[in-house]
Formats: sequence, C-alpha cells, structure tokens
Amino acid sequence: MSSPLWSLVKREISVVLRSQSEFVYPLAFFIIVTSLFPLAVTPDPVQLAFLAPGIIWVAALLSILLSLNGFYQADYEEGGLEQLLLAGVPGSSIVIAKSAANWLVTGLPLVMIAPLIGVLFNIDMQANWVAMLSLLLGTPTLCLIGSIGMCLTLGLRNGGVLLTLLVLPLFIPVLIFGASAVQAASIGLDYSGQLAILGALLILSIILAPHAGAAAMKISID
Amino acid sequence: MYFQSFKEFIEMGGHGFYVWLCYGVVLSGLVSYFIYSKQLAKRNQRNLIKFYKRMDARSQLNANNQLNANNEAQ
Amino acid sequence: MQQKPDNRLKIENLTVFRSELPLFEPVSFSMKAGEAIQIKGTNGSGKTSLLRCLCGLSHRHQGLIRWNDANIDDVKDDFYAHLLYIGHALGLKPKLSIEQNLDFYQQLRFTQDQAIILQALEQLKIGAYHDELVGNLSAGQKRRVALARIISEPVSLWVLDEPMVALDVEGQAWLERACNQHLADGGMIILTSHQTIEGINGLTELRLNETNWKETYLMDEGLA
Amino acid sequence: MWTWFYQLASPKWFYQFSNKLLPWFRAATFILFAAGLALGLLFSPLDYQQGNTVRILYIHVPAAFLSMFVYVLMALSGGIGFIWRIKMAHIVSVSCAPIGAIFTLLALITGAIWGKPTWGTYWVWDARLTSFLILLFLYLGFMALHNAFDDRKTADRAAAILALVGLVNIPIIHFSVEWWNSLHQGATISKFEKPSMDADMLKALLTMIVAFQVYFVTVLLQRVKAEILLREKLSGWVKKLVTNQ
Repeated sequence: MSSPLWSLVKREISVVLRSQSEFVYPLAFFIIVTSLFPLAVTPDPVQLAFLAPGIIWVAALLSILLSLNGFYQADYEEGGLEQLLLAGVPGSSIVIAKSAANWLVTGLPLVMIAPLIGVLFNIDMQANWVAMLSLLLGTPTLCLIGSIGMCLTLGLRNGGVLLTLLVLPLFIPVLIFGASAVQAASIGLDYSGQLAILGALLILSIILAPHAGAAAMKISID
Repeated sequence: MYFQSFKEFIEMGGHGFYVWLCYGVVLSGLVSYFIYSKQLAKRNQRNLIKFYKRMDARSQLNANNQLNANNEAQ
Repeated sequence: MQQKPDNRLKIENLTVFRSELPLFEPVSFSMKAGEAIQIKGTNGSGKTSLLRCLCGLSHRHQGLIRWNDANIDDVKDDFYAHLLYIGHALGLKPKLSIEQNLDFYQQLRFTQDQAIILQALEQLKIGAYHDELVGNLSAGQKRRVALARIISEPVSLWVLDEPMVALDVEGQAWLERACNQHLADGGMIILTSHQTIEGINGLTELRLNETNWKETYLMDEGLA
Repeated sequence: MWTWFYQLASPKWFYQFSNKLLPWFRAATFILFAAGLALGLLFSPLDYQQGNTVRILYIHVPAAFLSMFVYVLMALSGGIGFIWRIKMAHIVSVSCAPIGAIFTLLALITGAIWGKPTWGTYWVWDARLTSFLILLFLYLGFMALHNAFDDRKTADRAAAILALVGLVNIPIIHFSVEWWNSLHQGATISKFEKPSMDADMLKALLTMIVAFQVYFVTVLLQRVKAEILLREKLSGWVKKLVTNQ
C-alpha cells in the first residue's frame, strides 16, 4: 500500500480532474487576461516586451488565487474535510496534499504555457526560460500561502472577496522577485539572486504554511 | 522660539499649507478616535441592558412553558 | 468483528456554547459496550453541536468527554480508530463512484476489503449502482451510501446525526436491524432523531433542555 | 509576580485595573501632546534643506513607528491567546487592530502630504509609503476576518493565526519592497537620511513618540474595557455593573 499522503494527493487530483473546470478555467483565465493587455495598453512590441514580466506574473498570481476555492470549499461543505480529520489524518498533511494537487493541476500548466505567452509578448528565449523557472519556483509558494487564507475563510459567506484581501498582500514578495527575475533576464542582467530568493521563500512556506493552514482548518471546522 | 511673528508661524516659510494640513489631519483623527473609544464602553452598557431584558424575558417564558408541561403531565 | 468490550465513553457536565451562550443544561451520561443513546431536543437545541463536540471536531463546550477515562484529545488516535461519525454533510465526493468513495474511507483506516463494500451495498439495495457517480444519486440513495460505511468499516462507536432523514421505510428498517446487530456484537451507538425509534433494543433517551438563563449568572468569574 | 500575572489575565480584575489607570493616562496624553506640539512647532529649528516641512516629521515618524509597534503587539498577544487560550490576550489583540490601522492611515496621509513639497507630487511609490500601504491592507484583512465570524472565540483564534502569518511576512515584505525600490528608484531625495539630527529636533521627536505611545495605551484601555463588557456579559459582575446604574 502506498503512503497515505500520496494516496491523498492522488485522490485530490482525480477528483479535480473529473470536473475539468478546476483544470481548464485558471489556464483560460491566464491566457485571456494576458491577451487583454495588448488591447488595453499598446500593441507596440518593444513596450509589450517591457511590460511582459509584470503581466505574466500578475496573471499567474490571479489564476492561482482563482483556483484555490475548488480545492477546499466543496470538500469542506460536503463534509470530506471533517471525515479526513476524524480518520486521524493530520491537518498539515491535508494542506500539503491539497497544495501539491493544486500546484500540479493549476501551477504546472501555467509554467508550461508561460513561454507561449512570452512569445506573444515578444520576449527573447533567455527571458522566456527564466519566466518558466521563476514560475516553477514561485507558484508553489503562492499555492501554499493561498491555502492558509483559504482555510481561514472556509466557512464564511463572502469568503472569496475576503480571501483576496487576506492573501494578496502576502503574495507581494513572490510577485516582486518573480517579475524582477524575468525583467533582469530580458535586459541581460544577472537573475540568479531573484531565483535564489524565490527558492528560499518556497522552502520557508513549505515549512510554515502547512502548520498555519492546519490550525486555520481546525478553527474553520470547529 | 524660531518664529519672529505669528504671521511667520502660520506661513511656515511658504509651506504652511502642508504643515498645518498634516497637523490638522493627525490631531483631528486622534482626538475623534479618542472620543469614540471613550464612548464605546458606555454604548455597550446600554446595549447590554437591552440584552439582559431580552434574555430574562426568554428564560421566564421557558420556565412557564416547562411548568405548564409538568402540570399537564401530572 | 473485532471488539474491545471494555471501551467506555463518559460525558460529565457537558454543555455547548453558541455565540457565548450555553445551548442546553449540562448533561452527563456514560456508556459501555452494547448500549445505545438517542439524543432528543427541539430544533436549535444543540444536538448536532453536541455530537461534533463528542467527536472532537468542535471545542465549543465546557465539561468532560472521556474515552476509557482519558480526555479524547489526549487519546485521539485510539478514539478515532473506534469512531465512525456520519453528520449532515455526508462526506461523499460527487465526482467519485460509490465504490471509490467507500474504498477511500477504508484506505484511511488502512484496510481494503472490496467484498464487504459490495455486501453492504447489496444489503442497502444499491449494489447494482456500485460504479455510479455519487453526484447522480438521490438524497435518500446518498444517505444509504454514507450509512453503508457502518458495515464497510467495522468500528465500535457509531455517532449518527439524524440517520433516518431521507430514508424510506425499508431503509429505516435496515438501519434498525443493523443497529441491533451492532449492539449485540458489543458496539455503542449515539444518534439524534426527531422521531421516536422503536426498533432499536434498549435505546435510552437523553433530552436536551434549554438553559435556565438566570442560573448562568452564578458562574461569576466568567466562562472558561 | 505570578499572582499578578494571573490577575492580569482575569477580565474582571483588568477592567477595574484599567478604570484606575485611565484618568492618569488621559492626563499624561494631554500633557505630553501639549509639550510635543510646542517643541515641534515652536522650539525646533528649520531643516536647511526642507525648511519648515521638516515639522511634519514630528507626527509622521511617531505614527509610522506606532503602526508597526502595534502590529507586533497585536500579533504577539494574539499568539499568546492562541497558544495558552488566555481570553485577555485575545481581547488586547483584537482591540489593537483598529488603532493600528488608524496610525498606519495617518502615517500614509502625512507621508503623502509631505511628499508634495519634497517630491512635487503627493504619491511616489517609494519603499516607505508602499510598505505602509501593504501594512494597512494587513490590518484591514485582520479586522475583516475577525468581523466575518459569528462566534467571537472562533474569530479570535482565526485572526490570531492571520496576525502571526503577517508577522512572519512583514520583514519579508519590507525587505522585498526596499529591494524593489532600490532597483527602480531614480534620484528621489530620502526624507530621513540625515547625517546628524539637531538636539532640539531630537527632543521634539522623542517627546512626540512618547506622547503617541501614551495615547495608544489610553485608547487601547478604553477599547479593552468596552470589549470586556461585551464578552463577559454572562458574568454576574458585568450584569451587576450594568444594571445597577
């Protein structure tokens, strides 16, 4: 028998993939939002290349924010979360499993599709490569931080709006370093420092977020 | 004292508007919040009086209902 | 079925709070193998809240909940290994099939026994649907799937919140038979229900009475 | 020592204690503000670069300092309440939030007004203003989350977690914003880089900081008193206190 954590991740993914919306909507959102910018700002390739890092990162951040709900809310309302806790599964394992599933289903496709957006925005190969790398390091952090906010707002009526208020300020460091890594790469500067910090933030959130999320989940179920 | 006259004090070397605006905003903000928080306890006390009345009435009703139920049972 | 006949659940002076107000007058009871309790009370009297506190899901209570003479939070693993709670939210994934749902809960208890799942579904007359998605079932059928867990996960303490709701006469009769069998095997059952249940042997009633408000002032130094 | 600590955690005792303290703190607030305003507006010199606008410093810096100090206090007391389940700690934590938000707002407003004569525009995305804007969001999030729950105890515990997560994040946010600013900053003048501060200026600034702090304690005690009444409404002493008036 495989480890309980992995079976939990597998279950989360299989549940989410069956409804497709969790998988497709954030991705579609990402593509549509990024394609609005040339229409709203300018189609000029030079300016678009300058704006691209920020646009890609803001859109990715919002897609992740949008995807969080699907992994927690239904499970909470259907009573699945409380059954997991009653089965003695530690809350932190639940948060890790859900974040892992969330990232595999939402974050990873974003990473894969980012170069395509990069091409649309006229940024060069090197910057495209860094955009992928920075998203690869940054999006899991966003999923983990988002899970804390999600667990805090589980049982609340206007949870969605509140989640945005709680979580976006905490996303700011990831946004700053992620976008700046891409920007640095696009003008030929060193970007390793930004990526290193993104990695450090990821490690920190892997250590801390599951515990905070678990505590929050228990309070929401209480 | 760094000002020669009251006019100079108000003008603040041409920056009077910004300096006085800042002090005005901060002081009025602090004073009004001070007054608000001072009244808060009083307001809560008034609300609590209503709360106690409501709860007493409710438990009176419950006691009566239970009494009636007991009488009927006998 | 493996039962530890010496398991005991003991409740002392338990009351549950909602918005800082005690919901009912403190209750005490204890139960051992082969006993069943029905908790009764009007709507909003705190039946569901009481059950959630009993399971350690909620901590909005005052008083003691003891499993084999230890606080349930201190012996969580042992307590949960013996506990099956089925609440209003049934804990079923609509996107998974009946069998997958039941199988997952078995896995969480580190067992895997497909035969017993099918047998439970057969008893409940939904065996033919075992590969149907739960989302396509009616409310009564969903309730049956959730209740199938009392067969597919043999544990000693059942905590059932309104298990009769949405069940037809046949389903209720099945549940009563299952409860009697469980009690005969030395299990324990706590359930809530509006209706009077006559089919379960030796079912004791516990009524929740609303707090007498004036007495709460006696707790002078605050609550908790 | 320990008995005092336990008493502090008892709402009834705290209520009576703060009733005794409050008149003194109110008087001290008044005196300190009078002194601070006189020192700042009348008895401190001009700055050779900024002229009289430097007087904004005497209210901007204390507000900014307090806004961070209050957040730390809010998060720590929330954490103490969460871990040891002390009701008084939660009450203090929850009462801190609106006061801290007001200090943050005042720091932002004064910073923006100060920006006009210094930078020629009210808002510049400089590191300090941006950090305080984010801090304001954190405060608003805390208050919104606490408001969203029906049950006060649940709200306390959820908000405490958020405050602690915020406490871990604030240094990271601050660092990242500073770094981001240094990357994009052209040649804006920093308002605070002073080789040395005149003794009179320092005196005025310190007086103002103390005044703000005493003001904070006063307002906090007033809020805590109101909060205790609400939460202890089931205790006999509150009913006696309220109905015997």
